[in-house]
Order: sequence, then C-alpha cells, then structure tokens
Amino acid sequence: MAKPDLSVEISGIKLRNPVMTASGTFGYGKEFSDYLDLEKIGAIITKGLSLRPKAGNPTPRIVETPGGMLNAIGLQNVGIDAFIGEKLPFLRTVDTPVIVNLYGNTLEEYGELAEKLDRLPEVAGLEVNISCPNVKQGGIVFGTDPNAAAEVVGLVRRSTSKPLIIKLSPNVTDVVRMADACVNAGADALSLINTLTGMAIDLQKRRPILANITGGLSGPAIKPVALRMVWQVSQAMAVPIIGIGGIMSATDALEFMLAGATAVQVGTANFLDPSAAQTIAAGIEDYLAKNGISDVKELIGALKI
Amino acid sequence: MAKPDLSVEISGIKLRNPVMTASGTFGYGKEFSDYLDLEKIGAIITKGLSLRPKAGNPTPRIVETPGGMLNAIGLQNVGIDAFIGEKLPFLRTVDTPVIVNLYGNTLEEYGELAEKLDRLPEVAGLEVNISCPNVKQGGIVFGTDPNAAAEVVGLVRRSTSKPLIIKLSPNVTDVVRMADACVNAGADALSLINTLTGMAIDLQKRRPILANITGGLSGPAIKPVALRMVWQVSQAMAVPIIGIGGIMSATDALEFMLAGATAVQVGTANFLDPSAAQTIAAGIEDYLAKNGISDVKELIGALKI
Amino acid sequence: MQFKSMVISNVEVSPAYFRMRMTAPPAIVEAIPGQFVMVRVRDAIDPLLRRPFGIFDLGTFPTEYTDCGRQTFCEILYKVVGKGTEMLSSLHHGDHLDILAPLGKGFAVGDPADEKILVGGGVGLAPLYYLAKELAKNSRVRLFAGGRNKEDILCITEFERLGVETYVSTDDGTLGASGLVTEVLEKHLAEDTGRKSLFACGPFPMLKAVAGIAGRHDLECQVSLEAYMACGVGACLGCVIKGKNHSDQTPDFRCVCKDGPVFFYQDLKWD
Amino acid sequence: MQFKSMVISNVEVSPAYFRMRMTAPPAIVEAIPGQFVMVRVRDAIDPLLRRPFGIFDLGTFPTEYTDCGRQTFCEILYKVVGKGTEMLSSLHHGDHLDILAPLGKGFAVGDPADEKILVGGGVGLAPLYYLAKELAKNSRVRLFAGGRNKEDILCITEFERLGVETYVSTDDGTLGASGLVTEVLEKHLAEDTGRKSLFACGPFPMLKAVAGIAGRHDLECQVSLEAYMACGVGACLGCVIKGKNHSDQTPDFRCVCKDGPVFFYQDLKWD
Ligand SMILES: Cc1cc2nc3c(=O)[nH]c(=O)nc-3n(C[C@H](O)[C@H](O)[C@H](O)COP(=O)(O)OP(=O)(O)OC[C@H]3O[C@@H](n4cnc5c(N)ncnc54)[C@H](O)[C@@H]3O)c2cc1C
Ligand SMILES: Cc1cc2nc3c(=O)[nH]c(=O)nc-3n(C[C@H](O)[C@H](O)[C@H](O)COP(=O)(O)OP(=O)(O)OC[C@H]3O[C@@H](n4cnc5c(N)ncnc54)[C@H](O)[C@@H]3O)c2cc1C
Ligand SMILES: Cc1cc2nc3c(=O)[nH]c(=O)nc-3n(C[C@H](O)[C@H](O)[C@H](O)COP(=O)(O)O)c2cc1C
Ligand SMILES: Cc1cc2nc3c(=O)[nH]c(=O)nc-3n(C[C@H](O)[C@H](O)[C@H](O)COP(=O)(O)O)c2cc1C
Ligand code: FES
Ligand code: FES
Repeated sequence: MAKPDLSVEISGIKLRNPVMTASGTFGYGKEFSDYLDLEKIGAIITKGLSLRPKAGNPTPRIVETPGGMLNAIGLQNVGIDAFIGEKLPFLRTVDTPVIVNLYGNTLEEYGELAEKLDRLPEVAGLEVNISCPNVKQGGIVFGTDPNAAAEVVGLVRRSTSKPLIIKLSPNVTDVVRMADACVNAGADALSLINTLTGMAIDLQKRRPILANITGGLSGPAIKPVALRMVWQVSQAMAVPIIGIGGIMSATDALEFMLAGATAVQVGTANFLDPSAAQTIAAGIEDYLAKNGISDVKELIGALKI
Repeated sequence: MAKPDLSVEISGIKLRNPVMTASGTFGYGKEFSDYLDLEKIGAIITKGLSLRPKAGNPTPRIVETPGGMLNAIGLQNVGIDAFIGEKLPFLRTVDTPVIVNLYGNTLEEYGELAEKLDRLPEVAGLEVNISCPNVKQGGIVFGTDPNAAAEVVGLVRRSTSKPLIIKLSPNVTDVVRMADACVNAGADALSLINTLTGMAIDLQKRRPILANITGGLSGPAIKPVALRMVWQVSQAMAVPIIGIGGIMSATDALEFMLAGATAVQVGTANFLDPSAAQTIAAGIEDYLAKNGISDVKELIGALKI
Repeated sequence: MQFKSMVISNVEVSPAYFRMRMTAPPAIVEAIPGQFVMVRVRDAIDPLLRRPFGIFDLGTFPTEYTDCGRQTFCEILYKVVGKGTEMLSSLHHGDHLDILAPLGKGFAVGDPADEKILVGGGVGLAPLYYLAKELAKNSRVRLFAGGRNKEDILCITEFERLGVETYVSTDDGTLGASGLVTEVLEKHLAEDTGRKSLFACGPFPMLKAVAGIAGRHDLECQVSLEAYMACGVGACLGCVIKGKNHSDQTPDFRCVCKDGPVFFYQDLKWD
Repeated sequence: MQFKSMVISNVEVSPAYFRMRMTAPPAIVEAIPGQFVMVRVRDAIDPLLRRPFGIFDLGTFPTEYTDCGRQTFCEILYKVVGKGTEMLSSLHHGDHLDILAPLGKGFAVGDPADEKILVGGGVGLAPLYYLAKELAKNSRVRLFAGGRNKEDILCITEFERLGVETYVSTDDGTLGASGLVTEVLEKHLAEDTGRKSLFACGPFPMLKAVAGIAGRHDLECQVSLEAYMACGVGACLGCVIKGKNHSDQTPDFRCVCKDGPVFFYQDLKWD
C-alpha cells in the first residue's frame, strides 16, 4: 500500500500531519529541537503572546494532580517585540507552519496585537486565547460570555486577514453557545479545550499550593471532558476544530479526530516525553497503514452513533 | 491527649465524623457491610431515588479513563416504594444517619417524592440531585439554570421540613451563582460536586464506549475542579458545604475541609477500596491526634491565603 | 472478604496467557466454582479500577514443605489484553496485591448423576478448571475447549489429569478439530443423548450459541458472563445485563457481579 | 538527550536515602557537574511528571569485567519524600527508566588556584560528589556537609577517598559538630582567609545563608537551586526564580531548569 496521506488543512493552513504542539507547553519550538524533528510535526503553536512583556505569576506555578497538572504561569511572555527579534528568527528556519497564540488584557490590545502579527509573513495563523483562567483583567470574561467573546473575535477578525482560530474555555455551561458566538463573529476555526480551573491545597501548610490559588488543569485527567466538548461542537456546526486535552498517544489523537477534530494539539504530554508530538504523528501513520486507511481525513468526524 | 472530636453537624444532622458515602457509589449501604463497619462512618447517602422504578441506560454504562471513570447508569433505581419496602428495613438497623439522594423527571416529581420522604423517620435528610447529566428529561436543565434550580429547591423546601441539601453540577460557568440561587430558595446545605460531563471513544469500533455516548466523570481526576468549586462557594457565602470529588484519602478529605467543607463524601474510592470511607475517617482521626488538633471543626475553612 | 495477597508465582503458560498463584486467607477454600476475585493491580490511580478474574484454582501448600503453617492460595489464569493485565504480567514472586474475593454467585453443581459438559472459549476456560475439579469428584465430566488458534488452548493436560475427557477445537484448525467449539459440541450432542447439563464460559456470542443449543436439546445450562465492573458488589449498577422479564416498561436488570456472573440461561434475555 | 536506561543497582545508603546506578549512553560523560537528569519513573500517568535529580556520579564499567563493551552509567542519590521517589526506591536491577540528561547549566570550575569549598545540606550533597571529583583533580577541596541528624549525612567516605577534607555537622549533634552547616562554615572562614570559592546545594534557607556569607566575605559563590519542574527544558516557565533585576515593573525571571539550576549568587534576587 502507498504511504497514507496524513495532511490536513485548517482554514488554509496546510499541515503535513494533524499533530501540533499546544501553546505554553512547547515554548517557541527551539527548546524541544534537541528531542524531536520540528519538521515532522504539523504545526508549532507558540506561547501565549501579549503586546508588552509580561512577568506572569509568582511561584509555585505548577503542581501535579492525579492524572494531570495545574498551572498558573500567568502568561509570562516576552512580548511582541522580543518575539519578533528573538524568537521568530529561529522559527523562520523551520519548515513547519507557526501559529501564534495571543491574548490581550483589554479588547484593544487584542486588536493591536493582531494587526502587528498580520504583518509577519512567518506567521501562518493566529490562535486567540480568550480562555486563559489565570489573568483576571480579561481572559476569564471574554472566554465565558458569548457577547464579550463575539466582540473580541470581531475586532481581531477586522485586524487580520490571516486564518483566525479561537481557543475556547471548558469552564462554561454551554460550549456550543460560545462556539457559535465565535464562528458568527468571524472565527475560521476553533481550538478546544483550554484548561479547566482547579485548585490544589497543601494540608500541612494549610495553604493553596499555587501562589495564584487556582490554576488550569491539563493532562490525561481532562481528556473525557475535552472529547465531549469537541464532539458537541462538531455535532452542532460545521467549523474546523482542533482537539486539545490530555492527548498522550496516537490513539488519543485519533479519538479526537473521530469526535470531529481536523487536527489536534499535544500539550502536557510534551513534559512527559519531549518527543511526544513526533511520536504521535508517527503513531497515526502506523495506525493508518495497519488498518488500510489511505487518508487520515477519512477519520474526521467518523464516529458512529 | 484526649481523643480528637470528629463530629460535625450539617443543618441539624449530627455526624460522628465528616465522612459520608456518595450517592450511587455505595448502593443502599448493605452491599458494603462485609467490608466496613457502617457505624464507623458519618452518614450513608443512598442511590438516587425516583418516584417510580427506573431502568436506567443500556450498557456499557461505565468505563475507566485516566485517573477517573465515566458512568452513565442513568439513575437506575428501585423507586420509592421498593426503597421503603426492601432497603429501609436494613438501614433502620444501622445506627448511622441515612440521607436520601433523590431526583425527579419533572418539577412535580421532585415535590411529590420529597413529601413521601418527609414522612419517613429513618430519613435524616434529603440530598436533591439537580445535577445528574444523564437524564435528558430534567436533570441537566435544573442543574445549570439558576432560575430552574430555584424553582425545584423552592418546591422541595415547601414539601419537607427535613434538612435539605442540594447537590450542584460542576458543568456550569458560575457555580457561585447556582449556589446562591439554591440557598436563596431554601437549601440548608450544598453538596458539590457531581460529575463532569465527559466522553470516551473506542478507536477500533469508531463508537462511543458508553451506550449513552456521554457520561459523568468522577474520581481523582476531578479533584482539583471540585476543590476549586468548594473554595469558591465557601468564600462567597456562609452555607454548610459537603465536599465531593476524587477523595481517596484522609489527606484529600482534609483538604476539602480546609477549602470550606463541613463534611465530605467518598464516591469512586469505594470501588478501589470498599472500606475506603472507614479508612478515611480513621485517617482523619490519626491526623488530628498526630498534629494535636482536638476538634476537626477547627479545620473547616482554615485555609490561609 | 478483602485481603492483602502476595504473588507466589506468575508464569506465562501460552503466549500472552499467564497463570498467577497468590496467597489467600484460609476462608478462600469456601469459594464456589464460578465465583471471581477483583484485583487491585497497583496502589496507584493507574489503573484506577480493580480488574475481575475468575478463580482458576485454589489450594493449600502441604505443611511438610513450608515453615509457615498451612498457607492457602488461589490462582487466576488471565490473558494480557490491556493496561491492567499488562501490569499484572510484570509482577514477580513477593509483589503485593489487594484482593476482594470470593465475589458473585458460582455454578450450581446439580444432580451428580448428570454428565457434566463444560464449554470454554479462550480464557473462558479459567473458571472451568476449579469447577471441573469439584464436579469430577462425583460426576463424569467432558470439556469442550475452543479458541481462535492453538495459542488460545490452555491447560488441557491439567483437565485431563482430573479425568476429564477433552475435546479441543480451533477456528483455524491449528489444534484439535477445525471450527467453532459450539459446532463440535452440537455434533457430540447429536450422537450422545444421555442426561447431561452444560456449564459454559467464554465470549458472549459463544454463550448465546450454547444457550441456543441448550434450548434445542432441553438441557440444563449455566453460563458465566463478563461485564465492565466498578464495584463488584452490586452497588454501582455498572455491570447489569437484561434479565428474562426485561422490557423498557418492566426493567429487569441483573448485576453480573452480584446476581452472576453465573446464570441459568433461561433467566437472561438473549437478544 | 533522551534515552532508555536500565537500573543497574538501587541501594539504600541511609534510612530513606537511595543511590541508584543506571545505564546511560557514552555521551553522558560530557555532563558538567551540577547538571541534572529528569526521570520518568513509570510508563503510566501516576506519577505524571518527570522527577529531577542531580547527577551524583558518572562512569564507565571497565571492559575486562563485562561482555558488553564499555558500558557508561550515571548515578543519582535521592531521598524518598513522596510518591515518585517511593516508586523509584522499589525498582530493581533490570527495570527500565526513560531519562532526559544532561539538563541545565552546571557549575563553573573557576580558577584552579582557588580553594574550593563545597557546602551541602542533606540530599543537596548529591551533585557535589561529581563536582568534587572534577575539582579535586586540580584544586584543594573541602566539604561542609550538614543535616538535621546523622541519617542525613551521606557518602562522606566517598568524598574522603577523593582527598576532600570533610566537615560534618548536624542540627541535633548526632554526628559531627552540633549546629547549622552555615555556622560551621562561617567559623572556618573566620580562621582561614585564603582565596577560595563556594559551591552550595541544599534547602533554600541554607543557600540564602551561604549567599549572605559569600557577600560578607566577598567570595565567588555558586548555588544550585530546586524548583517544581514540568518540562525541564525552559519551555513551560513553571520553574522560574527571580533574577537580580526583578521587579514587578521589570520582570526578570530565570528558569531554574535552563538558566540554572546553578547560579552565581549575585545573579539572583534573595528576598
Ligand atoms: C466476572 C469476570 C471474570 C473474568 N475472568 C477472567 C479470567 O479468568 N481471565 C481473564 O483473562 N479475564 C477475565 N475477565 C476479563 C478481565 O477482567 C479483563 O480482561 C480485564 O479486566 C482487562 O483489563 P485490562 O486493564 O488489561 O484491559 P483494559 O485496558 O481495561 O481493556 C482492554 C480491553 O479488554 C476488554 N475488557 C476490559 N475490561 C473488561 C471486563 N471487565 N470484562 C470484559 N472485557 C473487558 C475491553 O474490550 C477492552 O477493550 C473476567 C471478567 C469478568 C467480568
Ligand atoms: C534540579 C533539581 C535537582 C534535584 N536533585 C535531587 C537529588 O539529587 N536528590 C534528591 O533526592 N532530590 C533532588 N531534587 C528534588 C527531587 O526532585 C524531589 O524530591 C522529587 O521530585 C520528589 O518527588 P516525589 O514524587 O517523591 O515527591 P512528591 O510526592 O511530588 O512531593 C513530596 C514533597 O517533595 C517536595 N518536592 C516535590 N517535587 C519537588 C521539586 N521538583 N523540587 C523540590 N521539592 C520538591 C515537595 O515539598 C512535596 O511536598 C532535585 C530537584 C531539582 C529541581
Ligand atoms: C504550563 C502550561 C502553559 C500553558 N500556557 C498556555 C498559553 O499561554 N496559552 C494558551 O492558550 N494555552 C496555554 N496552555 C493550555 C494548553 O495549550 C492546552 O490547551 C491545555 O494544556 C490542555 O492540553 P493538554 O491536556 O494536552 O495539556 C498552557 C498549558 C500548560 C500546561
Ligand atoms: C457509578 C456512579 C453512580 C452515581 N450515581 C449518582 C446518583 O444516583 N446521584 C447522585 O447525586 N450522584 C451520583 N453519582 C455521583 C457521585 O455521588 C459523586 O458526586 C461523584 O462520583 C464525584 O465523587 P467521586 O469523585 O468521589 O466519585 C454517581 C457516581 C458514580 C461513579
Ligand atoms: S460492578 Fe458494580 S454493580 Fe456490578
Ligand atoms: S521546568 Fe519548564 S521551564 Fe523550567
């Protein structure tokens, strides 16, 4: 049999395979370049970027929980100027699409940042984080209120002609309503899910373990919630979906595709295994070959009910 | 040092210790009587009861997920009459408070059931499930809309003078709003959390594993979310809270108490270890003794921020 | 009962099939054939739930050879199919387990005068060995053992040592007769029309076929079922199966863990 | 690099302290003292994250005694404090691990003419052994080892075999001088005012005290820090610590995993 076709497309971004790296878990790609071949994965999604450099939260910022971890990095990042000066030059040398994850503390910042990124030819698309639970000034509101979300999406849409992906929060009653609001406001694709808000406590010290008190839960623990949300949204509307949440293996990735995802992102798994994204992409190829499936796109939304 | 005081009180229900068994994971108590001493735990909460016997969902109804499990039992239960005839006689012989978990398919059923239970002297209190994600006819709506929740709670409140506990769903944007609505409508105490809605997929069969497609996620995986919600509600209002979600050990239980819970429920842990509830209660006693704490109530909400 | 157990031995008896012997309290000898154990593979959350296995054998070490008094043990025979069994297969002598046993309802022995026909598909053979040991004391016992290929045919010598007459078949003909075990059984029943009762354990389609055979030949027949289980004690209602009176209006669900795993075939709904 | 490793030995050297030797690829010998490894304890999700450990020693088996060519190995010295280290301690010869190594920035050796003062608190001693081995080749080395009690004093003989002069102290006086290791160090520095540089690893309060001493005596001083880590490669920003220029307005966070774990004390903010 011929080699199976692993390529997929997200609103014009052509990916050699459906496996991307999730924002905040893969730095700016370079950090992992000793451990995998960056040209064997579908796309690199960079750490959440803001207009100005951001210090993030005090430490501890991470803690392991059963089957998962909490993080409250607080979106520490170098800011757009240092990103262009220090991070893009390396990424330019890698023949893999770079999608920039971004967020703003205010509505205006989202717009301004999108405008700046629109001018960078190296940036294949934007992934807008309206769902980070750690930043009180905005994230949480935009991500849980359909009207506020629509407002951000609309503004960013007017600020860029690049493919526009909106990353949704799972901390909502009705993810389909949020998805709907974003698509109506101009989103080309949706990433789901971001982290679930959680908390961990140190009994002996009688204190929250994270300096930020609460943090975002990621890892295998959240996979069932993520799969459910991907499936709900894919049932409700025809928009390309990027599935995220606890993906550790090719099997996990393919389950998300059956549920309706066109591509997936690997997050926490990068910490367990820095070559995870490549291993998962190779595992998908293996699975297709073994099962006589010539094109991975056949699996998208192929769940039988 | 004298033996530490483990007793707590939930709206008039006196518990010898804060460890109860969660509804649906402990049958009607008898199933576990070979494995632990039912008179060494705080209270028994029985399987979700409805007015009429209920068949529940087709199988498979359960599946293991990373650090947790999904269930879609669909509230199979014997109905109030068989409960009184077949289950209560055994429970009457056990010197431990029995709290009945109940749900209705309609608003009226909630009221009718509460009225019937109100007449049973063996029943120490009612725990109303407005949060079960498996039954389409009602559960999900009551549990995620503050107005609908207030309506149920108000009706049940008028139908019983027994202590009234409302069990909240975590599948909401703002759990504090739900809590507030329930307390204003007459709830004496709140149980949180019920299960998170999730899904699991069989890649090879290309089908959801659960016959019901989605199910409720429980177990250690959800503990961080549960702790966060207990803490949020306890910060926002002064109502007794029963903490539930992934409690496996005395340490877990005490963390929930620090976050603001007056008592806890042990669910999935009963499957890993049928003596879990007793072991956890004993572990709490040990912890208090070792740390020179004379009364467990000192720990309720004692988290330092 | 719940007890801590130590692995005594854990041997691969056929590719991917392991036979594990572990210590158990003396009361284990009261277990009835067909009852099962729930094993907590690790004191960690991965895997989370216990795994159920039929009791393959029970016994007591002769005191002459040990200094520890009369140590009782039980055995399981399992196939590596996923995470839990994979981890089990890597355990060594001296490793620890946490066990619930004996669980569920076992096989009813029935009239000793009846000939006993045991039908095992693949690892479904596991609970039939302990059963055969009991039955062979008073009755004539035959075993029909089937599998997809020769690797799935387990411990036949052990059955033969009990005096059991064995009939082996494989789907691919790599061992014994070629074809389904139920075809071989049906052929045998056509020739031998004496009084007999059936005891079957294996995949659901096989059990369904056996139930059909029992119906056509009007034989007493007990089947041992599998189901996903969480609690193992009848509390979670995760493992239910439709009882004979089941309809959407008159639900009749039975717990495989508590009302079973062994059922008389007439008590179930086979659709 | 990332590699599969096999446990060679895993020995309890003091109550709750284990020394584990494991196979590593030949390139491991390029590791610089102070660099660390991230160990995936189990191929399962419990524990989920890798655990970081300093490199205690490196080496190569002499070919005369093995048939496998020149097998390189590395060693860690660890204390059982929680789930991950508990599981590590139960591993045996032949068990498998997945390792990232060498990670981070190690100690700068500095001027060989300087006397080298190593300060270790408890298991903070671990990375100092490999450091002492390198330093002792060209410099005079002294070790100040402190702990809460005698169980926390590890592998002193090993250091002495390298020709290192050792000074032991315990908080409770059960071994060596009574008191904090930094008190003993301070006393020594008051008497001996030759050129020297400090290398410290241990709990944060100890490192802070050492940094204070270095400042007062104007000595070059490197400290090796600990932090909760997820990625170990500078990507997750979970392990950050405040750099010297840090303020809320001008954030200056350094990654312990990538910019450290070894820092010159002046590069950090010690509030
Ligand atoms: C009463 C009873 C007795 C059993 N006796 C034996 C026995 O003697 N020997 C033996 O090898 N097996 C027996 N089984 C099946 C055994 O429990 C499963 O094979 C085992 O739990 C799989 O665990 P795992 O973690 O390796 O597989 P998982 O990773 O959990 O799953 C792998 C695959 O195994 C199947 N499976 C998982 N759990 C079950 C289950 N509870 N029942 C049926 N299929 C399942 C599923 O198809 C799944 O896709 C018995 C099951 C029951 C209910
Ligand atoms: C660069 C570096 C080098 C290290 N070198 C060594 C070494 O050589 N020998 C050694 O014994 N230990 C070393 N540690 C500490 C070691 O990583 C932790 O003790 C270990 O990860 C604990 O894992 P656990 O699962 O047993 O504990 P857990 O169950 O995760 O936690 C138990 C307790 O240990 C502490 N702890 C957990 N993780 C860390 C961590 N990453 N850093 C600091 N404290 C932690 C916490 O206080 C926690 O309460 C090092 C840490 C770092 C960052
Ligand atoms: C340490 C860490 C940092 C993260 N930072 C970001 C971020 O900057 N922007 C963002 O949109 N998501 C961020 N996330 C969320 C991930 O991109 C991903 O949505 C989430 O972790 C779920 O996937 P996983 O279970 O595979 O990790 C972060 C997650 C982790 C663990
Ligand atoms: C098999 C199963 C059945 C359940 N049935 C009920 C129920 O009938 N009513 C209810 O309110 N909650 C039910 N629950 C939810 C539990 O009571 C509990 O809220 C949840 O499992 C979280 O706790 P845990 O993580 O300790 O299991 C059920 C949970 C499980 C696993
Ligand atoms: S496994 Fe829980 S009822 Fe059978
Ligand atoms: S551990 Fe991830 S940045 Fe240091």
